[in-house]
Amino acid sequence: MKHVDEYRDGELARGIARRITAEAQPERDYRFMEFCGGHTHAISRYGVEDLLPENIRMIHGPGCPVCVLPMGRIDDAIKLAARPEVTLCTYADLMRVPASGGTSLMKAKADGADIRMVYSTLDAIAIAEKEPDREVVFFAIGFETTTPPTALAIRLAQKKRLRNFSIFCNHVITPAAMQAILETNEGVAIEGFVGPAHVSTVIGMSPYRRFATDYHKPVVIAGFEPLDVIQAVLMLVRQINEGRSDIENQYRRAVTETGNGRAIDEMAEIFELRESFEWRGLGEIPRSALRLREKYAQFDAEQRFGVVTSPARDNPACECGAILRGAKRPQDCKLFGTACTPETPMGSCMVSSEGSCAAHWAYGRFRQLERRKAS
Amino acid sequence: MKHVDEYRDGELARGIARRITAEAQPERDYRFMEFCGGHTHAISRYGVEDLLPENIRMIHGPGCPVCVLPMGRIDDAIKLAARPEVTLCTYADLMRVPASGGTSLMKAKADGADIRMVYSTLDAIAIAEKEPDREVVFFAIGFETTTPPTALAIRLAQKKRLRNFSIFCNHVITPAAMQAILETNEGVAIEGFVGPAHVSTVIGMSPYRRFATDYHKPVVIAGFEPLDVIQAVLMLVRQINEGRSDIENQYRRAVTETGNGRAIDEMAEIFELRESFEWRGLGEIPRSALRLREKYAQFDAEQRFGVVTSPARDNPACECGAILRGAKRPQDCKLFGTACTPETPMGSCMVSSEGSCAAHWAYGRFRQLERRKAS
Amino acid sequence: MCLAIPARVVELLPDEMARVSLDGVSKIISTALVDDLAIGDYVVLHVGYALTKIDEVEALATLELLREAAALGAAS
Amino acid sequence: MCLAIPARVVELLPDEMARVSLDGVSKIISTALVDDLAIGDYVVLHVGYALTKIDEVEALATLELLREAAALGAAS
Amino acid sequence: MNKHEPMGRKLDLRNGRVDLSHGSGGRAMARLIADVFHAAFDNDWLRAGNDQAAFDIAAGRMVMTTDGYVVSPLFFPGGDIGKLSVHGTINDIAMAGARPLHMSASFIIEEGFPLADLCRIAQSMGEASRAAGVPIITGDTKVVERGKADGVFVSTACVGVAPAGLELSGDKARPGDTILLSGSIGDHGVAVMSKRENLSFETEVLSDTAALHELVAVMVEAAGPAIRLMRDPTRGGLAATLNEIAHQSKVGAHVEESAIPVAPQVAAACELLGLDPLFVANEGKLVAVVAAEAADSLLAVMRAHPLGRGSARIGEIVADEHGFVQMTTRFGGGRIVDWLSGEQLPRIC
Amino acid sequence: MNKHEPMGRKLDLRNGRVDLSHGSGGRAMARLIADVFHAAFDNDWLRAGNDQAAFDIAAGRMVMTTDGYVVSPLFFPGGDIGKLSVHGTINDIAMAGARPLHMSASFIIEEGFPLADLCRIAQSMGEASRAAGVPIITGDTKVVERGKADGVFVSTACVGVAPAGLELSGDKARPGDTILLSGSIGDHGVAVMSKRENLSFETEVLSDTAALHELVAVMVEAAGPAIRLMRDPTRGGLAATLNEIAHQSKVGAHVEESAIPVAPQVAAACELLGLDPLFVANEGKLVAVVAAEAADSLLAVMRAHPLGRGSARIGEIVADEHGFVQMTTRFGGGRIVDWLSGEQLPRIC
Ligand code: SF4
Ligand code: SF4
Ligand SMILES: [Mg+2]
Ligand SMILES: [Mg+2]
Ligand SMILES: [Mg+2]
Ligand SMILES: [Mg+2]
Ligand SMILES: [Mg+2]
Ligand SMILES: [Mg+2]
Ligand SMILES: [Mg+2]
Ligand SMILES: [Mg+2]
Ligand SMILES: [Mg+2]
Ligand SMILES: [Mg+2]
Repeated sequence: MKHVDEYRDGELARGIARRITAEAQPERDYRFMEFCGGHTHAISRYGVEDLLPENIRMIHGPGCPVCVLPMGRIDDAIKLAARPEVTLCTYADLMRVPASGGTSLMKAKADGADIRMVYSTLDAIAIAEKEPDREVVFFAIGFETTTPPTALAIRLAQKKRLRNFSIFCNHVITPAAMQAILETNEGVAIEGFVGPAHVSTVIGMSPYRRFATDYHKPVVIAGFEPLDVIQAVLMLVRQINEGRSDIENQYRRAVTETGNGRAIDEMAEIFELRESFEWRGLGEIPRSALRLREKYAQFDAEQRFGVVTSPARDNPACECGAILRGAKRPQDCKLFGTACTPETPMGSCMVSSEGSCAAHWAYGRFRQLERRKAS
Repeated sequence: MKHVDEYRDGELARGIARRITAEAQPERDYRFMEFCGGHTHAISRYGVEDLLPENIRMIHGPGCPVCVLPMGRIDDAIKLAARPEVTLCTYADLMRVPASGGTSLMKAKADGADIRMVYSTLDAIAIAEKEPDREVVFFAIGFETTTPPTALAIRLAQKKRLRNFSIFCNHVITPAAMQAILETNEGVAIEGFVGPAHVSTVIGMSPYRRFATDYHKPVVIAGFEPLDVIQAVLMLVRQINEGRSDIENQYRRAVTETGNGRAIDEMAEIFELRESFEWRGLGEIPRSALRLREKYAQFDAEQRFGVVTSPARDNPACECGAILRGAKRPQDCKLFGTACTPETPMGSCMVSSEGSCAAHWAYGRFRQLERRKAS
Repeated sequence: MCLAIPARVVELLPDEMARVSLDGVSKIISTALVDDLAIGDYVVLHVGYALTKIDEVEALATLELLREAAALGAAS
Repeated sequence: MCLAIPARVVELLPDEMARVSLDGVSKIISTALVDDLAIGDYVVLHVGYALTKIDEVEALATLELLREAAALGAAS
Repeated sequence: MNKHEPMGRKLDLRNGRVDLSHGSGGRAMARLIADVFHAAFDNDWLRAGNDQAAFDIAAGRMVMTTDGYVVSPLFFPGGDIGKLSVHGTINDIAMAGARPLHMSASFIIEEGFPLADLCRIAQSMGEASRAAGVPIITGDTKVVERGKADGVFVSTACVGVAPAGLELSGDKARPGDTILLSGSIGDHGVAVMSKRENLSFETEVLSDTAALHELVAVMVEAAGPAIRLMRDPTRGGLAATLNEIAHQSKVGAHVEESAIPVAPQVAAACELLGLDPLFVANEGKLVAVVAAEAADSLLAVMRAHPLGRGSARIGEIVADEHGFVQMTTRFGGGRIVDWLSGEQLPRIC
Repeated sequence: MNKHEPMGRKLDLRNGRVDLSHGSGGRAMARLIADVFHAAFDNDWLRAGNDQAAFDIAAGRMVMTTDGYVVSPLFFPGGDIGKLSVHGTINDIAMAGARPLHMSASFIIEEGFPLADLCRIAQSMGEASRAAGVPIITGDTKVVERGKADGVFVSTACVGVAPAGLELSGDKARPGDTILLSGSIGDHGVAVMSKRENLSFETEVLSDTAALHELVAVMVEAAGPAIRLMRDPTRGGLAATLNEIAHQSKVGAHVEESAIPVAPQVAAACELLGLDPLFVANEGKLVAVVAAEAADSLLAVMRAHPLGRGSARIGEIVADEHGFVQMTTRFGGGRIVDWLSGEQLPRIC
């Protein structure tokens, strides 16, 4: 696969890793957060950490939209799906996320709710067209990458005059979350970010400027292939060593300074900022999420069905929150691997393949054991 | 079973049969029509003909509501069922009746129409209550026996304010059909009737008077057990021998002179006579069927869905018509047992267990063979 | 279609319903078409509705007639 | 959630749709978010939509940087 | 962390439901199989966890059969789909005069099916299989989306061994042979129908579901090759079985209605629904066609067995080029007993 | 009139549909079975029309298995549910090192299912069974109402005989053993998924569905008891199979990603859908765990067989109290290969 295989070359990776080892100052530690779950997944799946020197520590960030969605919103979606007239369409990623009372969309489906897994918003539109008697609600979640496809679906529904299509909007804003992390002083200090890949194809580089200027943190936007990540780490090490804090772009093949203007315009047309929105682990973050503009109210499932989100408490023993803030690691959670496994997740981080706990479960456990043996 | 087993006693039957043989004049034939399919069924199932002397010939009448329903009305029901919003409820008897183009309710169901078999109109009402989004249409057919339960269902739907229940009315009138048979001069002359059992529990004896007065035909109302039939035959033989043509009542335990007044009132409240209605085999018969009164129009599927019955042609080789008039017997049909079997019926008489062809297929074929061998 | 069967009323229920029994098989039916039902009565049951009561006296009379005719037949 | 993959445009279709191919696997996607697509272009494909075009020149430059860094690493 | 222990967290067998993950081939499926099926069937073959099971056999004649079970409702008076799926398949082996050895079970489960019901069914199967001495040694589980099945479907297969020299087959009936029936007919079908929502009536009739191989064993021992064939009158009832025999053997049959046992409540329920008990399904009865001279002694042997107490001689095989099954009615007349057609029976097996 | 001829009028196999009468136990059912299944499977056991079938066997070790098939769609590139139901069950017999002898087939059909599709499936089964030399000797047919199934479900069972002294089992893997794989992975699952309405993509990937018993026969001949166990990586893919082995044998495994063959189109489709080929189903591949010293020669034997041309040594069994399956990635890092969990795969078998 062109533009893929080139960035999975282990030979090159080992070369760059040696370069990192050579350039990293042995007397100090480097702590970088990869914001995106996509990076977390790549690091785990390809065993990138095995190549990096011991003094470079990757901190998994909250960049997994499934993980940061508060439980109350999953409860809302289940309530919507339970309405007899509603067909809830969702990306498969959300099916197993724990909701209140031990339920989930998967279990609600088994209980009889009409829940369909879709690959694209286009599939949800097709269902609404084909089944005019059903109220088709699309469970919209995701960062700026996933928001434009939702915006276009609403445009399409409008064009097709669909009266039975709406979205339950949970789209959130990446830079707002990065800022929230920097303003939390708990846990490990982060010295730099591996910046979002596909989010940045949409929003470009400029929204990250303030992290360099206001917080003096270097950001290197990087692709989701393992070589992209390793190269970004090298670039971060160099910025730290040189005392710089710039916004750099490793993912030049897909990300430009200004992003995708058309996508930005589409989002701006349909959505507006919410005053505030709750993120799992990060709490309420002002101006961090989107809702439909008033003129698109007919497509807004929250208005259409009078959704009122009730506060919902995560399992108190689940450390997802601290993990999402970078303050703890999966292995610090008492439930990890015992009560909490991918089959019986207690928190969202064990569900999404981009979640830190799931990644550690699926790819990383033996590493911890080996270290334990070695020590 | 009390009131059942007593009337299935073969000993008694043989005694009465001997009495019939003794009383029947050997030099002449007696030709009686049992009007009802219920009688036809009893005669076949219990082998009553084996007991009767050769010169008493039972002619199967048109008293099977399934058999006399013209094909166009089955087509109508299939069209109703094919409407996506409609759930058609029907007595199971109708499922395999051939409709135009080789189809049937059974095949329409297999093709995806929402057709449910019910035991009672009460079941259809329950479905309408439970599934308010469906247009529940009850395929109402039957003689005066089956009409009061339909009338009561409409009363109940009204009381429950059901807006999604209607009936496709095909109820027909027994005496009108008996009269039509007497006015057809084709085929075998009928000398007397074994008169309807359960129809008469509702309408009583008086509607048959004109057959005695105007047509000079004896009628003996009889129950549906084999001894009832045999006794009625004896009573008919006696009337013939004595030159009488009276309306007699063998089924006194359930039939009174005036019938069931409450049931008659219920029917009169809901239904009115159609000017004319088509009967399979008998053609258009004036004032022979019922429709809903205007004040119950909301429960009338014909009005609600604009049913317009198209003329439909039975298979031209099918002799159902002549058989229903008593002019031919199943074994006179070229299709009997070859193209036409209960699995692949060509006419309605092969479908209903009260149909002459089905009865002959299921119970009578060997008798014909034995006669053939004997001759 | 006119299939009907005698069943004994074993319990009167609200809304003109009743429980009937047929040799130990019991079923709830509508009695809205029949007046003055009592427990122990036999009714003619058709598509879930009682059509009429069975008259025990007439039933015995009919059986008597049947037996007479049969006896005559046996004698003949 | 942000899973996306480079795919080559092999056919432009009406209504801002296109057929893309990924090593012989082909799929119809929406190109409504991307201007001026031509056959042969690579796009980043996400949940059925092209998010952006891939810049071949920048891709080559990135690979060059990677090779340089790796070569330096090998030398170190 | 998992050190070769049973996988994942225990299932909520009381309130949980089957979901799609239980059919995905992952840890959730392994757990379902272990907690529900291995627990209920309880044998080492299953616990070995292989996709097949092995057993030693002697040389001889082996018999194999399968049946699918789709009965609705799943639980009915006197049994459930689980018990039925063990008995019905054992019986098809037994009808060859063979001794059933081992069974397999394949489950197709609808998403949302209550785990408690699945356990009840599995336990019922386990009991039936232990009681019959025929272990369920291998199986398979699939889960389909809600609305793509009806709770649960079970397909079982069974192998057994036939005694040397005994080759029962549907084509072996000869004119003059006697037809024996092991007991009253219609119980199973009536028990199932009594619980159908749209028929609902109340009766004390229980399904006759039973494994007949032990009855068969004593019959084979007593009469051996004088038995031409045996068949269990399941779907389509006694009428279908007699017609199948007539069709396969190119003969006719003649039976006496008064000789065919029907329980009063079964007869009553049939009157109520307009059904003929001859067409109603049985799950613990057999029809045997046997040389006339062996009939009396075989009947005595059958009656001495608990599952054959109600056995009766119901008629005989006759020559008939048309293959008619004729019956002398209790009333004294004659009729044909045809295959079932028309009546819309609920799913009874 | 019917003089022992086939029953009733011919079915309209072109335009007809299955209706409830075809499952009622009457003449319509007999006709369906004769015209569709007997015609397609074409053997005397079935034509005998009994509820079971008999065959002679020698003394030895017998193996039995069953599987249910619920794949959607029913027809997919390279195969259909019929072929799958023959191959998949034969393969479970073959994985014991055994020779498959006879099969049974149980059909659960949804009212309204086109007869033409049923014939196509039956004929495909007949071809597969003849090609494999494993006749389908007994069967069963049920029809359920529309909306109570998904077209057709098939459950097959198979019996076979294992060579004396060979007892393959999932618990026999030992540290140091070599893991062999008979070819590329993921083809079947990708072929099926490519036809799912909500995923629809186009590829030339065909299902690898195949009966592996002949490949197994040459392997057993060549390596005999040096083979510890074999397993076909179906649902849950290679990942599930390796984890099952680790779990049953209480060992760990280590595999090399670069040694595991994946066709480029399969890899591409997986990238597109965010799947890992390790979790995608196969229907014509096997994993063999074999004593290290026999691995080279066995690999050569496998590669010489048409169904094993793509065979590869993919890793080895290691001691591991946690039962981890570890993998060195093509990239050079290490990871765990866990059971599938989470991804919502369509029904693939
Ligand atoms: S292991 Fe489970 S419970 Fe613990 S933090 Fe992760 S998701 Fe939460
Ligand atoms: S046998 Fe068939 S075709 Fe002939 S009259 Fe009877 S129903 Fe009609
Ligand atoms: Mg809903
Ligand atoms: Mg409809
Ligand atoms: Mg069988
Ligand atoms: Mg059976
Ligand atoms: Mg059987
Ligand atoms: Mg299996
Ligand atoms: Mg198996
Ligand atoms: Mg298999
Ligand atoms: Mg297998
Ligand atoms: Mg069977």
